[in-house]
Amino acid sequence: MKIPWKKVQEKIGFMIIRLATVLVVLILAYILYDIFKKGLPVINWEFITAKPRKGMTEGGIWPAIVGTFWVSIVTVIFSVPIGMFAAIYLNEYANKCRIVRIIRLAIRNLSGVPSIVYGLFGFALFTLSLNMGLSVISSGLTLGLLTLPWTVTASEEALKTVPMSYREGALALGATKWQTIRTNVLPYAVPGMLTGTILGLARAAGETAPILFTGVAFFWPILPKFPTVLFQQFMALPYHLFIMSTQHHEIVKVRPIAYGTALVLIVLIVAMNGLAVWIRYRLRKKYKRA
Amino acid sequence: MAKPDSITISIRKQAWLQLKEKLIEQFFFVHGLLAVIVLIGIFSLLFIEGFPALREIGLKEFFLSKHWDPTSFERESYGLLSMLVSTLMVTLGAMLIAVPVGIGTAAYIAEVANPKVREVVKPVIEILAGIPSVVVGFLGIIVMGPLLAKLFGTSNGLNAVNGSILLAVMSLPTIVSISEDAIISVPQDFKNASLALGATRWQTLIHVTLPAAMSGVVASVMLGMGRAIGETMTVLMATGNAPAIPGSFLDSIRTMTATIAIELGETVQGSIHYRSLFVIAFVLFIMTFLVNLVSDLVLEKYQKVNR
Amino acid sequence: IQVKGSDTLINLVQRLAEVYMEYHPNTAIAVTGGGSGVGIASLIANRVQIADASRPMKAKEKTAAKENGVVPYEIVVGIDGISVIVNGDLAVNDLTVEEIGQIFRGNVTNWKEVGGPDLMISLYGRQANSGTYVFFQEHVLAKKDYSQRMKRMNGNAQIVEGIIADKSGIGYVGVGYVYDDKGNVRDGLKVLNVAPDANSEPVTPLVAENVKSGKYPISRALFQYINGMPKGAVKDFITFELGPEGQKIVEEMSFYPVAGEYSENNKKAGF
Amino acid sequence: MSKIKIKTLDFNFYYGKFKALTNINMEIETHKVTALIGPSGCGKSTFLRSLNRMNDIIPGTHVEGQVELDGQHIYDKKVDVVDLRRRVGMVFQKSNPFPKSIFENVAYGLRINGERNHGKIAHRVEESLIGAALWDEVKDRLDESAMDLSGGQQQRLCIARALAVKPEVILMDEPASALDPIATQKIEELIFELKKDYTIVIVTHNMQQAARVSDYTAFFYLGELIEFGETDQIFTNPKVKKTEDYVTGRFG
Amino acid sequence: MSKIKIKTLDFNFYYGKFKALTNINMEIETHKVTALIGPSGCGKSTFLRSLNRMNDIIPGTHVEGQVELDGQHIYDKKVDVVDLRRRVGMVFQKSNPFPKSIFENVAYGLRINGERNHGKIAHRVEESLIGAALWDEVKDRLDESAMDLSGGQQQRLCIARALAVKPEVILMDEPASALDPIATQKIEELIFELKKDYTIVIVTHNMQQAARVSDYTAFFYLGELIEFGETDQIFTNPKVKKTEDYVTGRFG
Ligand SMILES: Nc1ncnc2c1ncn2[C@@H]1O[C@H](COP(=O)(O)OP(=O)(O)OP(=O)(O)O)[C@@H](O)[C@H]1O
Ligand SMILES: Nc1ncnc2c1ncn2[C@@H]1O[C@H](COP(=O)(O)OP(=O)(O)OP(=O)(O)O)[C@@H](O)[C@H]1O
Ligand SMILES: [Mg+2]
Ligand SMILES: [Mg+2]
Repeated sequence: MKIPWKKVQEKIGFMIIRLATVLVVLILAYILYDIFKKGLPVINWEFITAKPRKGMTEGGIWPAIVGTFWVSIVTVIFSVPIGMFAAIYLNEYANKCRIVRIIRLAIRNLSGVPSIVYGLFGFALFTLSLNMGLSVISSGLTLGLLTLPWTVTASEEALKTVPMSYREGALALGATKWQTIRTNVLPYAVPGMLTGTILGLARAAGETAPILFTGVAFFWPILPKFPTVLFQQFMALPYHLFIMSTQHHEIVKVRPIAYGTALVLIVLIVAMNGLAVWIRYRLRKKYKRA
Repeated sequence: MAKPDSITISIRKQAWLQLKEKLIEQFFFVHGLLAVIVLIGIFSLLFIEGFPALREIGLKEFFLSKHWDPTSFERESYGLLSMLVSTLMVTLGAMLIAVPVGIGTAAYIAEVANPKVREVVKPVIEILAGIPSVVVGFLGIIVMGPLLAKLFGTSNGLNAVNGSILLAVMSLPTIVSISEDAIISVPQDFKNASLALGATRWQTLIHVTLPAAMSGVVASVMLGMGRAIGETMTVLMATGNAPAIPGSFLDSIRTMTATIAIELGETVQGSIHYRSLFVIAFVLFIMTFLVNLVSDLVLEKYQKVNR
Repeated sequence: IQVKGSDTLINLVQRLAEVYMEYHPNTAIAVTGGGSGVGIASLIANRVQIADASRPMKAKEKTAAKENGVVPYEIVVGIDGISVIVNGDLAVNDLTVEEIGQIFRGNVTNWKEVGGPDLMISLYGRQANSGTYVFFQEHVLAKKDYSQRMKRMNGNAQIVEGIIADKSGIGYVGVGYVYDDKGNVRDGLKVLNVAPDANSEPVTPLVAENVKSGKYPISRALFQYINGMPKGAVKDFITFELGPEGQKIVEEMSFYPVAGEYSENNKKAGF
Repeated sequence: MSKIKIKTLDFNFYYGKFKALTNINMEIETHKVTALIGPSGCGKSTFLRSLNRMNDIIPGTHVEGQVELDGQHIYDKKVDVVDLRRRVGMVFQKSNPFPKSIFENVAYGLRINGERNHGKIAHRVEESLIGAALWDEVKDRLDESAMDLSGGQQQRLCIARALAVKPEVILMDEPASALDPIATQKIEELIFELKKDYTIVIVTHNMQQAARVSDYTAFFYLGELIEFGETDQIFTNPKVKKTEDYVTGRFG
Repeated sequence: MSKIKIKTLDFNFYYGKFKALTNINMEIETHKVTALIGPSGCGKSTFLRSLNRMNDIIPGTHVEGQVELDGQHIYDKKVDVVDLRRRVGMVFQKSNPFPKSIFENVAYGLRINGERNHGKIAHRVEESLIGAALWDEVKDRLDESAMDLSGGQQQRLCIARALAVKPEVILMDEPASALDPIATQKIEELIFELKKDYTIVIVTHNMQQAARVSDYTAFFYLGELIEFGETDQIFTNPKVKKTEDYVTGRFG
């Protein structure tokens, strides 16, 4: 029997898949490296806190940061409670009847619908039919719909990590279902739900297609107070990057600004991801002890 | 110990409690139902808005004509074919890159890498998943484009290869993470049995672990593909957007998603052009729906086998 | 005030709005691009107050506006020469309008057919929502369709970038896009001289007089449309645009100030 | 003969189409320990969980026949399951303290039943921990997490938690199977104490344990109750051949 | 006395810092069945898996001392683990057929060892299935999925799979614990047959089973080998008090 060949084959095979992994890591490393290298010199206090000036060739990106912030807030307020409630229904109440299977199917399919289609839907529904116009609200709700399936799935995952024995223990003591959920399931699931929510939100904050027709503006440096801000157009970081790299009058001149915007956007999103991963890591440790 | 002094609850309070439980359940149920409503909402809205255009243009012209030129002075034409081909082409290209790399990576971190490497690589991949599509598109324009132009000696790098590479980057995280889950959840029993028979770890991976994880892996590929089909900004920015049927991967292409993004703003609400974009969205919706459905069925089968 | 429309005007209008808002901090002006078609469509749907357009409204659009009860008034804020650009290394300097038309329709596919080197032509243009796209189609392609092989870029600047990198490329952009920040034509870029027909002298759009006098064959007015006679803040803003300071910005952005018959046109809208 | 606490009448249990229990007729006496034995999968746990309707939470199950608690049909529509479970407490195979403090674990059942008075709660927590023979070991660290206790202590904590709501019956599903011999012995002693106040039903895989702690033993096989009687008799003089084979270790 | 197949010398095993086996000295005879018994967690499985170095795949483990197979130190650097595992086969507690056809399950070991000749493979598959007393039950459906077999058949299939690569020793970790009595009996009969050609080491929780099938018995407790000897002697006349307590069911 050709034992050496088996070994050689193993070596080669492992090398190939190791290379694949290295490639994936390198891609990310390169993206981060490039953006940090060219974006970092641009970043300063003014870049973060000032409005764009001189035909957006100077100044900062503050309005875009604020716009992204408000849209995200609307997204969260819309999608988190609904997503959580739906997840509670699916994981705690539903049994295997047909309607539940339909709901699950719907959620899984919603998560696969292209974001541009959400954009079109949001435009037709919120902007036009519901007369919300081009506004933070329209965009936020559109993104809310987009994130809804992620929130549901993430919340359900979180609920699933709560051991069945906690529920059984409480039920066996004469707790009602809702009491069990409220006192002995949710407290342990909420951090996990938070993790999923933050991950979803981070993705939403980087989306461009859904806000394209529902409210984002090329230039809108005005920062009105809450709640007026919700009903007006806005600038957003991903869209700002888009115009800086394709639409602007002098793309080469504003390339540093584009890099700076990309950096801010990435840092924002990576930070949110990092936060989520950190929460999950702490959670795992806690459950490991349990 | 004393005889149990039961905590007594009055009958009325009990009835109220039971009613409250029912109401709470209904409350959650309604929220669950919302997902279905949204899905049906999207479906019917796309259909209702798009249908009149389809009737006007005719199915045959819409799906088989190669010309898309809704603002033409000569003859407005609404032919989906070139965009359909473009979309399928970048998606295919992306999968050619992402599938081997993705599955290889998943196998490596699940089966070969030591746990410390996995602890590093998994979050890295999650971060990759979080990078917004505009950023990827941005780098596609200024880094990948010139690079490809030099590499292939073409006049510019805004073409299907560029789009494919970027979409591969975008769908890698999905493929890696779901495949990895599938591979790692192959029962250790199978692997043990194989190793105990004198198989090397590589043989075990190829002949036992991957086949056992196959449906999960296939599902991950389908989901990655769904993402690639639906991706908008990246392709809009980096593929050149020429609406001709591409002759090769070095041609510029324009996908269905990019077409919607480009043209929706200029259309007059209710016009054929406006409605035809809803038809495109409807076709996209159906495509991703089917892809998801398939991956769903595959995943379901896989869960059954692994039980 | 919400302004939406042409990408040719967007940087100009953004700049105008920026300066205007410095004087009038209480007026908020949102500027969004998307293309002339986008702006006009939004005006028709009554979603914006001002629509930027680098082409006049089409008859179809006027009908749609009427149906919606919108009465568009037309204002010209500047004049633009559309320059036809090629890579700086390409040995072609002059073309006739007819030749350019053939190239963009895809009938001429090699530079040697118009007296250049043996090189396949690669086309750069805008997307259909762009006013430049439509204007160019009307005046250069004689309303015929563009070649389906033309790359539809997202913005003028992207075309410039593409041409600089592409030895065989040809594209069209507003004159404003060909300069670097020192006011010179950008490195690696060549602006073609264009002749109206085979018998005339080719002229360059880089000389202001050529454009203003109409000697350069591909020039156009930059429009803004509003619903009804302008009043209030909108009127104030447009007055600013057409005033000396506004027109100075127009020039700074490498367009040409309003003159001649176009000023007459503006009077109809009350300026 | 003392009083009957629980009685089953031609009781059948189904997981979907699968019949896990067939025609069980059994009487469980007040203040006695009844052990359920039988090979794996024979339905011991299923039977146990039928007695406080914990099986209700598994989708697709249904029952036929009746279970009576103090003469009341517990599968009647009128019966409040929540109240039933309070009266019939349960201790699981794998100890499952909540990730709360020791005190809160025991207090949990009181709180959900609406008890607010802190003094009363504290009193009952102490009482229950004493009852579960855990008080001395934990009295100085009631605020620490229950997760930090040893396996045996956790299991006794779960017993204390069950005692706190003053159940009448306590069901135990292999309460000591995951524990070491010393912890097991403690639990067995505790069961002996508890039967003075409570009716106890216990599932065990360990024949010796059944013999040591129980008054009555029921032998299940493939979902049927093969033999039921006093523990002594079952182990020394079984009437059915199958029972004999099982208790002497000839199979299983 | 017959020949020694496996011999351990002051063997220690560590999971990280935790010492799971302490100073094991034991000799396993050729063509005999050796049973390992002891309470849960005492290290039976760990010991068994040390014999074909299956523990190597658990990160953080290490060994001290030696294990000899036919006089060769198996923990030597020079030793090819892959080959060792081919020589020392293993059958697991939970039957684990691959999700492939019955035929492919048995053929697997041959294929990975580079056998391509279909005739040879088919022949060896038949031989192995006969050896595992499964041939008659499956000969007409070799192409069906192994997952459709019953638990007992699956376990015999796993034995057949192990036989196919012609190992010298077969390790079995509670091979019948998940099976019903009839399937268990079949496996026990099979072990009796197999020992003519193979050396067998079996872990079992079931004392009666150990007594029935084995020639030698080793009693482990807390990682130590407490007593080792002929099965008869261990069960009827143990020398150590602990062993006696355990085999008579006084603890565990
Ligand atoms: N949730 C379930 N769904 C379907 N079948 C089940 C379920 N739980 C148990 N069963 C089946 O019911 C039968 C009885 O199971 P049960 O858990 O009551 O056995 P047991 O006697 O407690 O076994 P063990 O000693 O292993 O705990 C078994 O055949 C089992 O497979
Ligand atoms: N992977 C592991 N990592 C750390 N400790 C382990 C691991 N596997 C087993 N142990 C520990 O080693 C000791 C011996 O375990 P082993 O599985 O050998 O026991 P066993 O006698 O086979 O028990 P059982 O009868 O329950 O199968 C136990 O204390 C166990 O907790
Ligand atoms: Mg059980
Ligand atoms: Mg073991």
